Amino acid sequence: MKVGIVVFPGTNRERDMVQALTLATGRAPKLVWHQEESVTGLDLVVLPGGFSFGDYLRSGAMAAHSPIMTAVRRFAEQGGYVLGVCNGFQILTEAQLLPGALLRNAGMRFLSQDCHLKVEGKENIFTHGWAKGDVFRAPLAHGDGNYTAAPEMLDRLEGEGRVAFRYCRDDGYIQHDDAQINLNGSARSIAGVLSENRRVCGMMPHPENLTDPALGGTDGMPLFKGIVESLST
Amino acid sequence: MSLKVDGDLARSFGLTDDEYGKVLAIMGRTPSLTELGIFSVMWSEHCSYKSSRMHLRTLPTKAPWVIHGPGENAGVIDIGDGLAAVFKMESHNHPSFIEPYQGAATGVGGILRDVFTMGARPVANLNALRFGSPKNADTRRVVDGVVRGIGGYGNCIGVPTVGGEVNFHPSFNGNPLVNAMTVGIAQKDRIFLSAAAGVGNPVVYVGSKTGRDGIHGATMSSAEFDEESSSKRPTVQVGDPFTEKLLVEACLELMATDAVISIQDMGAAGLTSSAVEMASKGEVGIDLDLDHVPQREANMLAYEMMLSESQERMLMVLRPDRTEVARKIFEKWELDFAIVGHLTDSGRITVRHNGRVEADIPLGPLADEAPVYDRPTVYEEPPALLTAPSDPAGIEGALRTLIASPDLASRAWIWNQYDSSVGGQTLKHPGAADAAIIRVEGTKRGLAMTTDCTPRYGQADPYVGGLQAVVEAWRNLTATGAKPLAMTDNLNFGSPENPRIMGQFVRVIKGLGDAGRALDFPIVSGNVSLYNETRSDTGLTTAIQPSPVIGGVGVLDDIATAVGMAMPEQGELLLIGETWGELGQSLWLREVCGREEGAPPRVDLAAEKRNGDFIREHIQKGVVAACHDVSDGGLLVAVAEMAMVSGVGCRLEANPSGVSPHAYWFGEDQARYVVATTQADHLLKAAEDAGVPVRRLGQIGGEQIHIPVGMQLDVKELRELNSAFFPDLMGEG
Amino acid sequence: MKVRVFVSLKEGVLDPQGKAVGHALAALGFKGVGEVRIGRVVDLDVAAKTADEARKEGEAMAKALLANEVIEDFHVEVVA
Amino acid sequence: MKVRVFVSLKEGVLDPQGKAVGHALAALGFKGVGEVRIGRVVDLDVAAKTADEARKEGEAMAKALLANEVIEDFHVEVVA
Ligand SMILES: Nc1ncnc2c1ncn2[C@@H]1O[C@H](COP(=O)(O)OP(=O)(O)O)[C@@H](O)[C@H]1O
Ligand SMILES: [Mg+2]
Repeated sequence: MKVGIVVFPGTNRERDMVQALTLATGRAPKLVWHQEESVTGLDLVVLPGGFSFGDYLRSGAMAAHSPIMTAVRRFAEQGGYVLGVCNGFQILTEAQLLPGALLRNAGMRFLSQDCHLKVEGKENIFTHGWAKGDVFRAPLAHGDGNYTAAPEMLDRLEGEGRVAFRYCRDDGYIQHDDAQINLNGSARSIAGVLSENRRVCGMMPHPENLTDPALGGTDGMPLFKGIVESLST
Repeated sequence: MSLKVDGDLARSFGLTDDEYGKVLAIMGRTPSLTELGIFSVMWSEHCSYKSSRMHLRTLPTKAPWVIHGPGENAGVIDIGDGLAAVFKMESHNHPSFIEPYQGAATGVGGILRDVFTMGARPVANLNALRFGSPKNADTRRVVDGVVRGIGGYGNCIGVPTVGGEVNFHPSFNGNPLVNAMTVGIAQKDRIFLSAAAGVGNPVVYVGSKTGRDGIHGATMSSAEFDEESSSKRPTVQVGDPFTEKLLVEACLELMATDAVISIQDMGAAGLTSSAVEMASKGEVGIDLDLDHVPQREANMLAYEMMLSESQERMLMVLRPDRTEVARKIFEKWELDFAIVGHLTDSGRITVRHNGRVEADIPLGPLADEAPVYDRPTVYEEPPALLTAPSDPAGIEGALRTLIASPDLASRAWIWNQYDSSVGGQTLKHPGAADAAIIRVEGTKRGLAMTTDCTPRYGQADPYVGGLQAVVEAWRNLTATGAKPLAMTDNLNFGSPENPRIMGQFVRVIKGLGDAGRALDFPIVSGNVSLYNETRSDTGLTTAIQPSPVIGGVGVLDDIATAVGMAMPEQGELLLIGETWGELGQSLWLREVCGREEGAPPRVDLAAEKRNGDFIREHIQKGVVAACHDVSDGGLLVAVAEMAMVSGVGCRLEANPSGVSPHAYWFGEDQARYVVATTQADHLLKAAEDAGVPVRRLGQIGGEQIHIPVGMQLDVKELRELNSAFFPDLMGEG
Repeated sequence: MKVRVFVSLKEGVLDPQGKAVGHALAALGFKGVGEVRIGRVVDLDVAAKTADEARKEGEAMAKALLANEVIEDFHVEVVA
Repeated sequence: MKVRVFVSLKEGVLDPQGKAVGHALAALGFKGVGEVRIGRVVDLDVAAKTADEARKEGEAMAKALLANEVIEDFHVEVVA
């Protein structure tokens, strides 16, 4: 399985992603510089976390317009798989490869802590490693993770099973207006969404930071294992 | 602009009449404005260490594992596997009061540059913070801005912030302390230094453009400057973490080639100090042509460019045949790159601008004749041991008060704003262990890091304050199983011109040195911040409590052996170390009785070493499940902290006879650790064999902390009490 | 020519920052602070000869980058 | 009444955001983009009866919270 991780100026979680993917696939992914113009030959493109272009203006806005994103868009249109985590999710919404937008966290502070996610997405490679309804722990670290979209779009996402993950308590309980559970205030507690063809996924938390048994747990591993399993069969 | 250079102007630039006399003697003529500016910043306390230098010389700085001690941009120690840890701490106190966000942010930016300048990739940040009283109306503004600023910079650049400390005390009203520490990892044989070499070699400027940021305060007070323009002129530097991130990546990419001969970040006094330091250390001359300096603003003067403290800039000397390779790398990262001069054999710094020589100073005298002061000292008699006060609150009442108090309340509100996991190597996040631990990428090794200081001890007895800061840092590293290797220090004091404060400084240094020597724990880098004082409306000056902050670094050969504070579900708690019940200067005395009195707890260096070595050995053997040193708040607070982290309670045994309950539970005697273990008998025996004082504390389990007579408190309730302070302070409760 | 682009959140999109500022102002004792909305102003030069061209250029920049039309509206003023 | 507070960085203060946006616009092919400066607009209601009072209230809010006068300038317009 060939994976490319796109690096923008200001991307800072590419090493974390390399580590997780190497553990999951047994081989090191390729780093793709933002000025490259093609992503051909890859099975999966990953947009990792960080502060691309400083996250100045709006998180992900400038990255969404860099040359590589033209290639990523073409790749997605042709049915390629794309995963965006944190800043990667922001970039995918700015590039309109995913619906909605990510506003400032409701509490107006950067949040860095563990959260719990409930797996909701259906029929896609990104939640394949879990069963629907599973709850897992993931670190989050962002200032702009407050997901928003027009109410019709939210209905549609829910109706089509395109909400991949929601914020929940460790026992799976979901409460949209509880800041202890839905930490950043996201609409309907949405932490991750899927594109119409379910081949593009964006999520705010960082499963890649919980993949190494030597560093506190492997709760995030099913994301990567699920992808590997789906794409190698 | 024409400013008349004379004694008055020199004074307004911060030079004394004597110092200005020396300048005249060195130059043999009246210096130009630019020359005067260069002398004044190079001879400032900040750059010349004129009040502290002779005392700093007495510190222990050597050990077989020390690769570079003080004198370089950061200290460098050998951590095995051909790797080195590179680290330093630095203050940004004053700027953080003026503009807390930018002050703290640029403090982080500055210390990061000190570390990656040496060829290390920064892998962790820590921050030691001291704020005014929570009751002071301004404290909220400062806390808010400082925490946002540290997070804003560190999170963006992608270096995890993994630890630190916070105190509140009225002596920091109007003068908070923001001490930032960065730890980096480099290949041991690829360390870059600042000494320039090779006459004719190009001097290259990279990074951001130069603006009029932060040109020294003296400029502002100078009446000759046009009122209007100076009011617009920013004294505050604005940080650009995005550019710094590019600068890190570009510098590390360049350093992987053979292009760099020497490199120096532009910190305080920007171009001046970097150029002067590189040239003097390399014993060469340097010629700068300011016309080539990338400029953000129009019509900048030589004086302004030489003194600007614009952020995110570096100066380097390159191999002439590699300048194009280097230029390409910086162009790729969209950073400015300019050849701004070359090295000469003149032994002088020559600065040209618009075809004119604006400064021409012999480097030898600029460095060698920099003032050094043996300032007068007055040593105050430390207070006597406190005669044990009676207990007004009971054990449970006191614990409730303490655990909710500003200096012991949960810091989660702070660390939850810092990305502590980026980089993918963090093993022990803030709050999880006495020291933060990150894995050294690609190895099994770990680095343990901590910052420590107890200013109230130093206020009462500076010598003990110095000792204690070191032993607490050493204990915190030890309590994770790490071997403490070396420290960096950040010495924050009031005015050295006050003999009482100079006395504090000298005594603290003696304490640091004695402790460092006894523990084989050398100081490899550091920073001195003096003049931390505020003047009240009534004209009274108050100095901060002397705060020698220690940043300790240790190494674990295998991170699998590391322990944290979280207790297992069952097992036993033991106390290592002797308890007399010293309540002088304790938090119990301050928070429960409202008194700041008595002598601080004694520090027994031999006991520290013996107990610590014992603990470390048994952590590494796997006999210890969790460990926490006893410090602020004493024994019961240490146990409560372990219980809160793990969400498990314990049944404690009563205090031993001979020590009254409150002195036993809240005394701050040093050299102690609380240990959780499932092999208590084995550990007890081993301690007895090793001559290490040990005591059974109680059984782990349940949902409460229970003491036979006097207390039964839910861990859940403790957590609530513990986590209220910060949200309340910030109005977010 | 100099152009100023105003970018603001669309009506109906929650403004977390505005909300926080509203709360903080009320806490400071300012009365009757209703809804607070926070927008961005981007001042820039464009290579245009006429005001009309400048406005068009500003609009193109807003569409391309300065505003996210999923959540934001913008308008352009030619300043000089 | 409705008041609009404009907040912008003081002249000479580095605007990292503006700098990055300037780069990005140039990369997108917009020519002649000079210095880009980014400011904030805060729209709010004030409990004031006259335009003069409203302006004063807006200024008080700017000083107290909306602008950081160490690095920012502001000006207030009464909108309605
Ligand atoms: N400013 C800060 N930034 C990040 N972490 C912090 C900060 N202040 C305190 N911490 C973390 O909170 C925990 C408790 O701090 P402290 O009470 O000083 O520990 P100790 O007394 O064991 O030295 C530690 O893990 C420390 O690293
Ligand atoms: Mg401590």
